[in-house]
Amino acid sequence: MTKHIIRPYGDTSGDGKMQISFSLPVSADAVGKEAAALLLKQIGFDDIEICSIRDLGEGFAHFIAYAVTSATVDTAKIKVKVVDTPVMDMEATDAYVRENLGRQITVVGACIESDAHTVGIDAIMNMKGYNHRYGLERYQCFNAINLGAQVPSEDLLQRARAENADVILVSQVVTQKNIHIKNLTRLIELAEAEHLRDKMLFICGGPRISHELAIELGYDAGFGTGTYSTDVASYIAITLAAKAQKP
Amino acid sequence: MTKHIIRPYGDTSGDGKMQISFSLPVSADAVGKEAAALLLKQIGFDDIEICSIRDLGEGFAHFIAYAVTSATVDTAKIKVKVVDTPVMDMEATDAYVRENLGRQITVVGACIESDAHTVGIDAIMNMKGYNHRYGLERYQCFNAINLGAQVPSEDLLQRARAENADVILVSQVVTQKNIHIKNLTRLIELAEAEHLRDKMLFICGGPRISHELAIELGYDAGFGTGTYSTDVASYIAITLAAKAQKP
Amino acid sequence: MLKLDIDPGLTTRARSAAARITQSFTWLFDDYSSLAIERTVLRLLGIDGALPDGKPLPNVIVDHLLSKKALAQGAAIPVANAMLARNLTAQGVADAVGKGELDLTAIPQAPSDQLFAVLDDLSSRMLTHILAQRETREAQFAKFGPRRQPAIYVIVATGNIHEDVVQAKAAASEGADIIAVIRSTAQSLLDYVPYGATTVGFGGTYATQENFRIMRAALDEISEVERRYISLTNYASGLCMPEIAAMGAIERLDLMLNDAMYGILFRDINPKRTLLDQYFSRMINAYAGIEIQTGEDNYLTTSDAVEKAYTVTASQLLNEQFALQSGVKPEKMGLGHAYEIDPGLPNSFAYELAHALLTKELFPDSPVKYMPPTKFASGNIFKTHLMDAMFNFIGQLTHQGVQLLGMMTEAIHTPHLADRSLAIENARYIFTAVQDLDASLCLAPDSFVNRRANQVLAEAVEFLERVAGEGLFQAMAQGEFAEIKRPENGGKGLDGVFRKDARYFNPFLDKLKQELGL
Amino acid sequence: MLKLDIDPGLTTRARSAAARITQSFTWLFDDYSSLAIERTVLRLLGIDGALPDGKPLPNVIVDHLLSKKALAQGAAIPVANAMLARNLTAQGVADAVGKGELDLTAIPQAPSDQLFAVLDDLSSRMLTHILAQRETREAQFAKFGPRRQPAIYVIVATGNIHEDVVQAKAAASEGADIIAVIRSTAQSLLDYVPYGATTVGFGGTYATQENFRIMRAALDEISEVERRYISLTNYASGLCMPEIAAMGAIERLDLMLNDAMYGILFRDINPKRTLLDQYFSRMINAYAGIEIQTGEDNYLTTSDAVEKAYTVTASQLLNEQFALQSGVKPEKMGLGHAYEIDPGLPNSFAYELAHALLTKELFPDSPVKYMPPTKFASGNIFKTHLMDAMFNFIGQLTHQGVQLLGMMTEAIHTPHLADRSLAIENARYIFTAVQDLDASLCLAPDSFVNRRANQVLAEAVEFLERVAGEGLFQAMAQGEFAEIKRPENGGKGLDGVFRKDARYFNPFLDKLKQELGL
Ligand code: B12
Ligand code: B12
Ligand SMILES: Cc1ncc(COP(=O)(O)O)c(C=O)c1O
Ligand SMILES: Cc1ncc(COP(=O)(O)O)c(C=O)c1O
Repeated sequence: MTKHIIRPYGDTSGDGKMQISFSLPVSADAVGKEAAALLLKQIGFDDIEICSIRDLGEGFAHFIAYAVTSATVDTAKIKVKVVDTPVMDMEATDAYVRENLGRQITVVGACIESDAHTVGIDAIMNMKGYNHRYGLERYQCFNAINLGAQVPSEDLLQRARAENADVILVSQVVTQKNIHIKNLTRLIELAEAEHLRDKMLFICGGPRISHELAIELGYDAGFGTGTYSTDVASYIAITLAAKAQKP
Repeated sequence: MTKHIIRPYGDTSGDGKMQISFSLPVSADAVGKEAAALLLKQIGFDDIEICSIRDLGEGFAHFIAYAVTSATVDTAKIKVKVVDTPVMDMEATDAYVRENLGRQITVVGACIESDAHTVGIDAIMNMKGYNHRYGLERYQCFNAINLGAQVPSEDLLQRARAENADVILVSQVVTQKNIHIKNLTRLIELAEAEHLRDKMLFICGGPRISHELAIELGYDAGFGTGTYSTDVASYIAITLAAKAQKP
Repeated sequence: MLKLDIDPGLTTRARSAAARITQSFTWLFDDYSSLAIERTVLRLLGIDGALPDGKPLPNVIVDHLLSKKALAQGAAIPVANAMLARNLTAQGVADAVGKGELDLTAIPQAPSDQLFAVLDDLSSRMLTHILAQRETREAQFAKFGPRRQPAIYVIVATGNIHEDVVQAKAAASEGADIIAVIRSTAQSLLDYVPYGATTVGFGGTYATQENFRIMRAALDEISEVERRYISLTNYASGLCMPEIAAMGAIERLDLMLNDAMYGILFRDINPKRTLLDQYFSRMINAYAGIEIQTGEDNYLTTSDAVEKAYTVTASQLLNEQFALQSGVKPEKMGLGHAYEIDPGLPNSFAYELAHALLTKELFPDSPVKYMPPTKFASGNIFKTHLMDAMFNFIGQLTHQGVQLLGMMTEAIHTPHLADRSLAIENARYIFTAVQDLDASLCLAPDSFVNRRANQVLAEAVEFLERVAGEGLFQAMAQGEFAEIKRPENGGKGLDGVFRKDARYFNPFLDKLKQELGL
Repeated sequence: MLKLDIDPGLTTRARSAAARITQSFTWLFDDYSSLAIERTVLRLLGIDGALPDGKPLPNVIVDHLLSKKALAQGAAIPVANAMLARNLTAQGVADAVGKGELDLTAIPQAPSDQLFAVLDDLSSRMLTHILAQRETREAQFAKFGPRRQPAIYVIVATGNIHEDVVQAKAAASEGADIIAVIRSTAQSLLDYVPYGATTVGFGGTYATQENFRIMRAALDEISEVERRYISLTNYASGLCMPEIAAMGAIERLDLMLNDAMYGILFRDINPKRTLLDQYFSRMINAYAGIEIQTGEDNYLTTSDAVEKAYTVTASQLLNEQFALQSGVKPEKMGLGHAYEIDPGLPNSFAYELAHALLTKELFPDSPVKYMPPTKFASGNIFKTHLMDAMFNFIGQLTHQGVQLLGMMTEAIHTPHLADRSLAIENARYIFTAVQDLDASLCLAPDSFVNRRANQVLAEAVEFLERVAGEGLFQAMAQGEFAEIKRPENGGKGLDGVFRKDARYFNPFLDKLKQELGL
């Protein structure tokens, strides 16, 4: 076992301890407990300790367990796609764009389809910003148009075309039944059908979005929980400047 | 899939949702998150959502996740060994012993080896009892001798022999590094060596003891969390009476 | 006992400013109606069902009249007229219109007394039914005893009404007093009420009459088992506010989310449409004995809970005054507020204690609705569980009316069965632990808590007086509420507002006003 | 501010009964010594190490003297005598005895003034070292600022001191102020202190000097990083109480579990042995500036926390009086109590508030040690996490001195890295949320909380006065404490108590008494 191979840690190096909880349609008694233990065994856990059984009513019971996994991860093999452009503050980004692009960047943003959670996209775009970082509206180098909540994909694309936008920002917060995947996929398909895909940067964000997922869905970049306007602004500035360089 | 095949339940029948948390020796960032996701994937989980990453210091991170398992359990195949003698209250047990055995039962109990947790065995044996059930000392049909904490196995067996005991009660609460298994096994081995094993009922108890485990370790019965004196007393009375019947 | 020392002058000024604001809408309430109100009248006359394409018959009829420019007299008279002419039930008329076999405007008008007689009969029957539902509810409470305070309120949100039933019954058996069936994403914006049972919804099931019926039946069953009357609630606010209120009255919902301004501010529904619809919908709630609940928590999901605490107070006062205009009694006003303070803020508990006491003391007779932390709920379920415990602590300590339990998975997914169970366990543990703590405590003289409460009230007074000066529509247009601009003639649903003509008749509006003493 | 209205008459009676009880042991303290005390003297003279079979050299020498019936004069003089005769260091003498090359009783006795000179020199050097450690600690606190109140105290208990170091540093970086290295199961009952670093222990590592050193070094390192002095604690009580106290003084532990009666009641150690050992061990603690901590929580692990609340108060008062006899200042008395009330009991929080306030107000200058729920901690980690939050709430609200954080896995295993981290997160969240809440509150007149506190105190007074009447040993023999009978001449270690003869000399006892003004 090399140093790269890691396992979960409870209180002894590589002990493989994990905490698990779940419900089963069983009674809250010795039989239910055995069912819970068997399930964990079948998943591959060892040293299974079912430490709590709670009756949930209606024939269900809830189990809390600790168990040991023999699974390992080789950290040397981990490759994550992350947005790797350096992060600049507002002034630096404005200066960078002035120097390297020499014009304003038009950004059209929206929370699309049935999703009404605007707090995330507002945090990125609105004047006020989030956690002491102003939003794109306050940047001199950005012309930021925030369409708000529940914008049909068609409307977003239409407006982006009308504004001759450089960038589209899409937010998706509701993820139940993978609705965000469906909505984001549909937007890209529409954009391709309308030949807009290559004319603009497509960026998505939301608590369950990662850069990796975004790339997979055909976007240029994706931003998750804890993103600041500065992350997005820097990415856009640097990426567009690079594109402008090599036509 | 028949009705016997069950899976964990979040909010849709058989959705397989489980909650998991664990620590890894990784950084609390995108790379660490990917390591956590890979670990869960390798265990066999799908639809992995790492919803919290916390820096633990010293190069460790803690992850909280929800994920889906495809593992199932066939409830028709579950067989648990449980103590299945009916439970009688104190008066009924006393009457039962008077009628079916016609003599007092001598019980010697202890919390053995390094274990000093007497609350459990006291709950079963002491006059006062536990949760409105008197302990064995209060039963007319029992001669209950509680040796208390940290009793060497040798001393327990010696006393049991001296008292001509019918039953030995052993408590084990500390389970770190499976010390309870070691202690309980050693007691049984000593008893066998001293030809005491078949002369008495051997009963163990503690929060991580199940009837199943007890049988496996060579005991007659085992009692876990939430046991009352009534459970143990009834079991002893009925089992000894049955033994007395067929000599 | 924890008791604020509130400047009584401030309270009087606050209420009178709120009353000035809400009483300036008689022109709207007296002279206008809306598509939703007319659809409600049709439903109350007994019309239900939908076309094969899903369009509900109440919409079909109202749209039919609208297209014939015959709606200004209301929907009741044309339907009664057709009933008389064709010897049909109201449903029969609707079916015929639905099939395109009947043009309501093509039938000669029967004499007024005959029309009124038909409508009087139908409306009496419906009001009798609603009254019976109200009496059933009251009988149940009399039989099993009143609701605990704070009541334990939990949501079910699987998207499948049958799965919801399982979860609701389990919750009831663990101690829940009120079950809220969460509505499918953004139903507010639908200008119709879907028909039938929902089995695939996003973030909830639709508010439909069938869903109401299924869940009420399940809860009646479990109420008997638990020997506790389990209440049911759903959402009215939105483009169908009065329709859903009527459905709730018919199916014996016990509480109803019904905020006078939520649709305007948080769903961009036209201000006139919303105020008009809430006026009528709340009369129905009032008559049915349904407890209304308001949505002040929504202010704090976008704004800071400390900085904008006064917007909650101001909205509560406005909701109160609007509710009084519709005949809702204080005992049935579940005015809202929420524990949305940043958990990292020093003394967050003391701030929240001040806010919670203020709400409770401003509305001492109301079953105040207290919402849990959501904004600062993170994927760290252990931390969120603790925040919910602090919320439960304040709820019991300050005797809130309804405790909308927080879920430790708030930031992750709509609640799993176990999440809800753990939330109930959390509430029951804390409620029991601090059961009578209030009796042992009092506020220190010149305490931070007292100063803070008075400060929030003073800010609310200042705000309400400014709005009273400008007028509510003007203030909304300028973004004074929830930091969003809502112009008087903007937003969805304005084209569904129309001026009544002289022949206009709504049997329910008249009867309800009379019954409610308005 | 929450302030009890305690009957001052009761407080006076309580303290005077406790003083009467503890002051009746001068015969024991003046005329007796124990094996553990003599081993301590040897350690303080600079003797350390163990034989290949693990038997520590201090034990070897004391047993050697005992077997030669030469212990009544104490261990110091024979060693000094051998040093003079053979021109050896104290360690040299010990090594020689260990190898069986030296019989201490076979050497002619040197003149007293020479012996006293050697011992005066050695003891001065050791006391200077201990003083220097004390000054280092004080300098660190002066540099980084004082400990937060309540201080965040967490345990590490992996059984491997090196793994413990990782966990301790992680805890410190998350906000822990005090690290307790849990002792291997029942070390109390060992009549020697194991030697060297522990890497395989059950339920903890042994309290050894090497373990102390390893952990102190690690914490000194992290203190610099965190710019906060991180304190270290371990357990003294048991058959080696004074030895471990000495090791702690030498290695700069900052606190030390040291209960006057724990060994008797909870480990069946002989009463005389225990009282004697605690008398000397606490002098060492006092001189080293080490904060002692007492084990009143142990009463509540077996008895009911409401019914037997008074036993905690009574024990605190006895521990206080014993500590004063050894020169411990109130500012260094971490008297114990615990949140062990059944979470199902209505108003558990109010009961606990009364108990916590009582402790704090009886000992206003003491860094009271507050223990978390353990007895009712179950395998339901979510529930236990909430109970710990209520405990943290009371800790901050009533300004306890040291908060021994509860772990959500209390009923399952010794804490994992993540458990401890979540416990610290819990404490920090709650401490911040209710930071100054106390300033906003006061107790209502004739509150339950006040009545309850007075009741507990009255029960403690009654109990202490009865014990004062009977005598402590008599009362213990009768099972008045912790419901366990402990006869005066029963229990472990009685044979390690001996009567000093006229020649007896213990350089440290004399010097400490002088330094501490006893
Ligand atoms: C506030 C809130 C609401 C408010 C929204 C107000 C508003 N104007 O946005 C209201 C009350 C209206 C609401 C309603 C509903 N909500 Co809601 N809501 C929340 C809540 C509490 C907080 C969300 C939030 O504001 N987070 C703060 C922001 C700053 O974080 P963020 O969105 O992640 O954004 C950051 C990043 O993700 C990123 N980002 C986000 N978007 C973008 C876009 C781009 C381009 C970039 C670069 C970055 C980026 O940057 C942001 C800043 O760092 C969450 C629970 C929670 N604590 O997370 C539930 C939650 C999101 N809601 C939920 C649900 C189900 C609903 C409803 C459907 C419930 C119902 N049936 O009534 C409705 C319907 C809403 C709809 N149609 O979409 C669920 C979603 C479940 C799921 N995983 O699918 C949640 C998780 C609650 C729950 N447990 O049930 N909600
Ligand atoms: C009280 C307590 C103590 C007290 C014990 C007092 C006493 N006289 O018993 C004191 C303070 C002394 C103590 C000390 C220690 N403890 Co302790 N202690 C606990 C605690 C809080 C409660 C145990 C208890 O009393 N439960 C209540 C009784 C009624 O339940 P029970 O034991 O399960 O018994 C029931 C059943 O199991 C069954 N049963 C039990 N025995 C028997 C026997 C028979 C024959 C039958 C039929 C039934 C039966 O019936 C009983 C009634 O229903 C637990 C944590 C917890 N909440 O569980 C930790 C715990 C057991 N202790 C623990 C540890 C590590 C220690 C120490 C080693 C720590 C240390 N290094 O100092 C020491 C050393 C003790 C030793 N040598 O064994 C760990 C054990 C970890 C593990 N899984 O191995 C625990 C889990 C805490 C933790 N998370 O670290 N402890
Ligand atoms: C007052 C009120 N009505 C209705 C709703 C929900 O309805 P919708 O999501 O359809 O707007 C909410 C949700 O928070 C609310 O607060
Ligand atoms: C005062 C005191 N000393 C010592 C100990 C632990 O030592 P041992 O387990 O070796 O008895 C405890 C444990 O709770 C204690 O409270």
